[in-house]
Amino acid sequence: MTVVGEIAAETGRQAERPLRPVVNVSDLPSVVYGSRVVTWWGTTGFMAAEAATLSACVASYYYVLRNYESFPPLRTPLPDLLVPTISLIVLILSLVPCYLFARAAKRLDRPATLRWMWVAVVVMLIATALRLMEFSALNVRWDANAYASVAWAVVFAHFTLLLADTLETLLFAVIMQTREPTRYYPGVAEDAFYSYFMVAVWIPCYVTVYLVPRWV
Amino acid sequence: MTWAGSIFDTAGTPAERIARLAWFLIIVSAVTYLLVLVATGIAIRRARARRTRGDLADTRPETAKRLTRNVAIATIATTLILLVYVTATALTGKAIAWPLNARQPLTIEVTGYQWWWQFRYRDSVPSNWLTTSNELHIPVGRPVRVILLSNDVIHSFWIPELHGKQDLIPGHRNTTWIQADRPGVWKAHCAEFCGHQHAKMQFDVVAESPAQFDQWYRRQLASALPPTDSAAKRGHDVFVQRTCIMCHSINGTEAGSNVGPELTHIASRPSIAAGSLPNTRVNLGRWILNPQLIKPGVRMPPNALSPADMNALLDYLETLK
Amino acid sequence: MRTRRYLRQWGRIAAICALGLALACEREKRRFNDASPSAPAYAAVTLDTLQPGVPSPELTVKSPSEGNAYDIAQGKQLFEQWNCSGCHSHGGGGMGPPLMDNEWIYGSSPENIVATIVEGRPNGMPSFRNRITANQLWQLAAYVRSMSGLEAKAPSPGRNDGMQYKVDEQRTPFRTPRASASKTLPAKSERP
Amino acid sequence: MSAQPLPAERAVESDPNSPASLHDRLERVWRNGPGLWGWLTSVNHKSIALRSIITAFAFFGIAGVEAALMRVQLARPENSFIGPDLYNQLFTTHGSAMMFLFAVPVVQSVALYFVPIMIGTRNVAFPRLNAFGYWTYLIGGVLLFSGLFTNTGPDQGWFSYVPLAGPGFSPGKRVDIWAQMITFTEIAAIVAAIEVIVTVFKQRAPGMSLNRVPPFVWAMVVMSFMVLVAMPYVATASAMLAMDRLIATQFFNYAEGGDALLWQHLFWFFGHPEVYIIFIPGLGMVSAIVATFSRRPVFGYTAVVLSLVAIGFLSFGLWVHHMFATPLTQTGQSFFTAASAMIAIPTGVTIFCWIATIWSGRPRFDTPMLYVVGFIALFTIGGLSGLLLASVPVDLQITDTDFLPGHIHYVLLGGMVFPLFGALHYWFPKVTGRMMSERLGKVSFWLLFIGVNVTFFPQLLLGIAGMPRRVYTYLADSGWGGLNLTSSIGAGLIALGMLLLVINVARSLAAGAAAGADPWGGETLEWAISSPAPDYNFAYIPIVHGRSALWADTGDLDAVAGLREDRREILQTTMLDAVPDSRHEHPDPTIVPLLTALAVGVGLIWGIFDPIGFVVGGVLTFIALAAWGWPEKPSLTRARSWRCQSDRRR
Repeated sequence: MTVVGEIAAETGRQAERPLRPVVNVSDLPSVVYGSRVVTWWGTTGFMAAEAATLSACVASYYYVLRNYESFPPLRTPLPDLLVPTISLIVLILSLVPCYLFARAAKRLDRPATLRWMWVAVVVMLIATALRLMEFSALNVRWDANAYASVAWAVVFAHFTLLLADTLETLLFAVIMQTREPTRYYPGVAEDAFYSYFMVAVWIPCYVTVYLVPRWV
Repeated sequence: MTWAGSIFDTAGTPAERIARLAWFLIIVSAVTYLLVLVATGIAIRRARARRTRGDLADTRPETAKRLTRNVAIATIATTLILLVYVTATALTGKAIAWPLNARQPLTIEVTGYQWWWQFRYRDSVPSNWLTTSNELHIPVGRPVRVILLSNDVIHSFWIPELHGKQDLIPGHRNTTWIQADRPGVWKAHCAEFCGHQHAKMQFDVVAESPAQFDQWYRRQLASALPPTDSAAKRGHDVFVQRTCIMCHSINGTEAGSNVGPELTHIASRPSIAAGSLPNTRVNLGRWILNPQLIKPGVRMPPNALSPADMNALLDYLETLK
Repeated sequence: MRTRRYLRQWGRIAAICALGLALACEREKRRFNDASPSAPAYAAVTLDTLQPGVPSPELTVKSPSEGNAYDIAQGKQLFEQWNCSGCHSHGGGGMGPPLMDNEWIYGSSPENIVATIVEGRPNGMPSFRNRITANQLWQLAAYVRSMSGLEAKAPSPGRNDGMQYKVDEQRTPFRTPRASASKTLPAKSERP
Repeated sequence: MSAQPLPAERAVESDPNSPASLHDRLERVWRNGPGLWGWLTSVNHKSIALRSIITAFAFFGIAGVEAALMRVQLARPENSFIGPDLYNQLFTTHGSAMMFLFAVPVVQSVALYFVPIMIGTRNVAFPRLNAFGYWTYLIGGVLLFSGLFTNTGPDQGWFSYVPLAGPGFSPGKRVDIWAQMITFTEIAAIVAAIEVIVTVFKQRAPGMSLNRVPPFVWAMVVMSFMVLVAMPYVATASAMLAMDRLIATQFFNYAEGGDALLWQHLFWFFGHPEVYIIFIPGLGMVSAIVATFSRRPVFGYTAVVLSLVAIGFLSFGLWVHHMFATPLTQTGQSFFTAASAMIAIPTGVTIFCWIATIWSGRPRFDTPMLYVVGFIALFTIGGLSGLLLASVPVDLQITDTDFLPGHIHYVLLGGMVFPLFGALHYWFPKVTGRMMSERLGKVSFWLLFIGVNVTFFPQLLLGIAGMPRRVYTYLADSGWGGLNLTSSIGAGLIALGMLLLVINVARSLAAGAAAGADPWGGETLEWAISSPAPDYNFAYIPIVHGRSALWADTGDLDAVAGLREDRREILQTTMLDAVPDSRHEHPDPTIVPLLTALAVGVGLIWGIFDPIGFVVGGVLTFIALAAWGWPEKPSLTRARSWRCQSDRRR
C-alpha cells in the first residue's frame, strides 16, 4: 500500500478537513424493508441475546437432569402434554396471520395489514393464555426441586418473549389503526419477523420440557 | 529454592513435579518476555533513528515482506513453545494422578465447616475410625487418599508442600491425594473464599514416621480420661453445664455435640482456633473469653465465665492430652 | 421565603432518606461482639413464676436481634444445629408445639421466647439456663418469630440449602399471634 | 423549535451551500434541548457516551479508593484497620464495580463515542435505546454503591459462588443488590453491543467496505458480538441466584437436585470471555494510537483483524480453566489447557504486528504512545502469567492465591487501563478541544507504570509463597509481611499517579492549549472534523477511498450531499461494501428512555424486597415502551413545515 499525504506531516492541522460533495443521495428511499433497515439488525441482535438466554436455561435443564437418577425426580409427576401441545399448535398457527400482515405491510396495503394484525393479536392472546395454563400443566411448583425450577425457568423465559411479542403486535395494531404513519410499515414487518423467531425457539424448549422427561 | 511455605518448598511427589513444571514455565515465560521487550526496544531505536534522519515511515513492499516473514517466524516460535507447554502440562498431569498401584493407602475424609476442618480417618475396622479437628497427621511415605466434603459452603483443601488444591463442594464428593516424602510440620490454608473467617481457616499438617503416626493414632483413639484433681473436676463441670457443651464434644464425657470442633485431645494440638493461635494457656483463655476479638464473625460466642470457672476450665482442658 | 420552603422540603426528603439508610444499616449489621459477655441480658427476663400461661411482665429489655437479617440467619443455623427440630420439627410441631402457627402458649414477644428457652416449660421443653449466651438467645427468638411471619420480610431468611420441609420464613405470611386456645391471657399483638 | 424561519436565516439562505449556514441548519436539528431538560432528554451519542465515560470513571475512582483501603489493611500482618465484614464488602464491590461498572461500560462508551465518527455517520443506530442503556447502567451503579454505603454492600466475592452467596449463608439483601446490579449492567451492555454492531454494519460512510474498517472499530465489533453471547449467561445466572434467594427456587441446592457447579459453569462461561471483552477494545485503542504515532497504518491489517476475531471465538472455550480444582475429568481439563494455549497465538500475532508497526514507522513518543509501550510491557507479563494459570497442575497450586489478583491486574491494567489512559490523552483534544499537558502526562505515566509493577509483582510472588487471596489479614509468622508492604507502597504510587492524571485533566479542561481539528495528524475520520465535534458530526457524509481515510490524500475529502437538513436524517449503506442504500429518520430528544429505565429500575429494585415489585415494574415498563413506540406527532408536523421550506428553497 502506498501512503501519501498527511502521513509525512509532523504536526497536526488546526482546521477541519473540507468536504466536497460529489454524490447526491436525496433520491434514495427512506422506507425500506428487511435487512436494509437498521431495525431488522437491531431485532436480530436482541434475538441473539434472547436465544443465548434461552440456551442458558435449556443448558441448565440438561445439567440438572444429570444429577437425578430418575427423571423427573421421585414423587414428581410428569408434565401434562395436552395443553402445551395445543399451545404449540396455536403458536405455530399464529405465524399465518403474521406472515400475511407482513406481506401486506410491504405492499403498504393498510386494510389487509390491519385485518391480519388484529387476527394475529387475537391468536397470540390465546397463545399467551394457554401459556399461563402451561404453568399448571407442569404439575409441579417452581420451588419443589431443581427439576421444577429449571422447567419453570425455560417456560417462563420464553413466556416473557411471547408476552413481549404479543404486546408489541397489539401496540403496533393500535398505532396502525389510529395513526398510520408510513414509516411504521417496516416496523410492522419486523414484528412478524420477530414472531417467527419466537415460535422457532420455542420448539426445542417444548421438546426439552415436555418430551425429554418422557424419554429419559 | 526452598522458600518456606511456598509451592517450591516441596515435600511430596505431586508438589515436586508441579514445582518442576512451574520453574520450567517461569523460565520460558521470562525468556519470552525478554525477547518481546528486546524486540520492542530495537523497534523503538530503529524508528527513532529514522526520525532523526528525517526519513518517512518505511512502507515499501520489500520491508513489508521482511516484516511479514519476521512476524510469521515469531508466530511459529510461539506455537512451538505452546506445543511444548501443552505437552509438558499433559505429562505432569499424568505424573501427579493418583497412583493406581498404591499399596496400603490411608483414606481420610475431610469435611469443611465455616471456619474449621474435620478429619475422619477411615479404617477397615469401624471402631478404629478416628475423628480429629484442625490437625492432620500423616505417615511419611504412605499415599493418602483424601475425600473432600463440605458441610456448608465451598472450601478448598491445600497443602502447598504436598499437592495443589482441590475444592470441597457441598453435594459433591471431590478427591485428591497426598504423600509426604519427608517429615515436617506445615500450615495449610483454606483456599476458596468462604466468608468472614476465610483468612483464619487453617490447619496444621504433621508428617511423621509411620511408628510415630501409629502412636499418635492410638492415643487419639482413646477417650478422654476422667478428671482427677478437684480443679479439673470443676472445669469438667463447667464444660458440661455451661455454654461449651452446646457445640463441642469430648469423647468419654456427656459432651457430644458436633457443631464445633471436637476437643477430646485438645491439649495435644499445636494450635487452637483453626490454626490461628499457638496452643498456650493464655491464648486458650483469651479465645474462650471472647473469640470475636480474635476472629470476628467466627461462630463461637463470647463466654461469660467467672475467673475461677475459667481457670478450672483451662485446668481441665489442659488435661486433655 | 422560597429558599426556606425549599430547604424544608429538601430537609424532609433528606430525613426520609436518612431513615431509610439507617433502617438498611440496622437490617444488615453483623453484630459480632456487642453483647458484653459478663452481663447476661436475659437475667432481666426471667419469670417470677413457672406457671404456664403467664406471659412475662412488661420488660424493658429490647431484643437487639429484631429486624436484623444476620441475627435471624444465625438463629436459624442454631435452631437446626441444636436440633430444636427434634421436637419442634422445623416449626411444624411434633413432640413440642408447632412454631409456624399463630398460637402462643407462653407469649410471642422476643422476651417471652427467650424466657421459654432459658426457663424451660412443662411437658418437655428443657431449660437452657447458662448454656446459651444472651446474644444467641435473642438470635434464636428472632428466628422463632420469623417462622410465623412476626419478623419483617426483608431480614427474614430465604430457603435453606438442604431438603425443603416448609415454606421459607421470608415468604411466610404474617399471622397475628394469639394466646393458645386453652389459655385466657391475651398476648400482645404486634406487627413487624 | 419554531417553524417560522428567522430573518437571519433567510439571509443566509441566499447561499445555501455556505458552510456557516449549513452548520447552523444542522446544528439546529441535531443539538440537545436547552437546560436540565435537554440534558435528560438527549439522544446524541456523544453526550451520552461522554456522561457514561465520566460515570464509569467516577465508579473507577470509588473502587480505586476501596482498593487503597484494602492495601492499607494488608500492609502489615494482623492489622485491625478494617474487620472482615467491611473488608469482604470492599473487595466484592471493588471487583464487581471494576468489572461491571467500569471496564465494560467505559470501553463500550468509548466505542459509542468514536465508532460513529470513525465510520462517518451522525449518530448511533438507535439513539433512544442508547440513552436508555446509559440510564439503566447509572441506576445499577448507584444501586451497588448505595448498598455499600448503607452497610448492604455485597460481601460474597465478585463471582458469587453459591452456596456462600445463596440464601443460606448470605443473609439480608447484600447479594440481591449484587444480582440486580448485574441485571442492570447486562441490559446496558447488551443494548450498547447492539448499537455498535448495527451502527457499524449499516451506517458506514460510503466506500468504507468491511476490509477498510479501522482496527479500532473491528475490535469494538468483536467485543460487541462477545457481549451479545456472553452477557445473557451471567444475566440468567444472576436471575437464578436472585430467585433462589427470593422465591426459593432450587437451582443451586444440591439436596433438591440443584448444583453449586452449575453456577460456576454459567458464571465462567460469561466470566472468561468477560476478560477478553474488556481487553479486545484495549487492543483496538492500541491499534489506533500505534498507527497515528508511528506515522504509518498498522502493519498487517488483515492479520490483526483476523486475530481479534479469533480471540473472540477462542475465548468461549476457556471457561473451565477457572474450575480446575473442582471434580472434572482429566480429558476435559487437557482440552481447556490446549484451548488456553491456542488463544495465546492470535494475541501474540497482534503484539508482533504492533512491534512491526513501530519498527517500520517513525514514532513520536507522546504520552499516548508511552501508554502503548507500557501496555506491551505490562500486558505481556499478564498474558505469560496466565499461561501458568492455564496449565492444570500449576494452576492447582497457584489458583485462588494472591497470584491470581496479581495476574488479573497485570492483564486488566496492562491490557485495558493503560490503552484507555493512552486513548484518554489521544482523544481528549477531540472531545474537549484542548490538549492535555505532556509533562504531567509523562510524570503520571511513569508513576503508574512503576506503581503497577511494585504493587502487583509482589502479589505474583505472594501467591507462589502460598498466600490465599481474599484474606482480610494474615498471621505474623507467615512471612508475607514484606511483600505485602511493598505491594501497599506500590498502591500509593498508583494513587499518586492517578491524582496527577486527575489534576492534568482538570487543568487541561480549564486552560489546555487549543487543539485544533487534528493535533496528531491522525489517520481516521474523527480527525477530519472540528474539535469538539459538532452535534451532527459531519456536514456532509465523507466518502472513503482506502483504509487510511485521511492519509489517502491531502486535499478535500469527497462527500455525499442530499441528506435532509431539516430533520435528523442519516445515511444507511450496504453491509459489506458500504454502498449508499437508504435514508433513515432519527428521533428527536425525548424523555421516554429515562422513564423506561426508571420503570425497569422500579421493578428490579422493588423486586428485591417483594416479588410484586417485578409485576409493577413490568407494567410500568410496558407503559413506557408504549410511549416509546407511539408516533411523535410534534416531530412530524415540524418536519412537514420544514419540508415546505426546503422545497421552496429548491
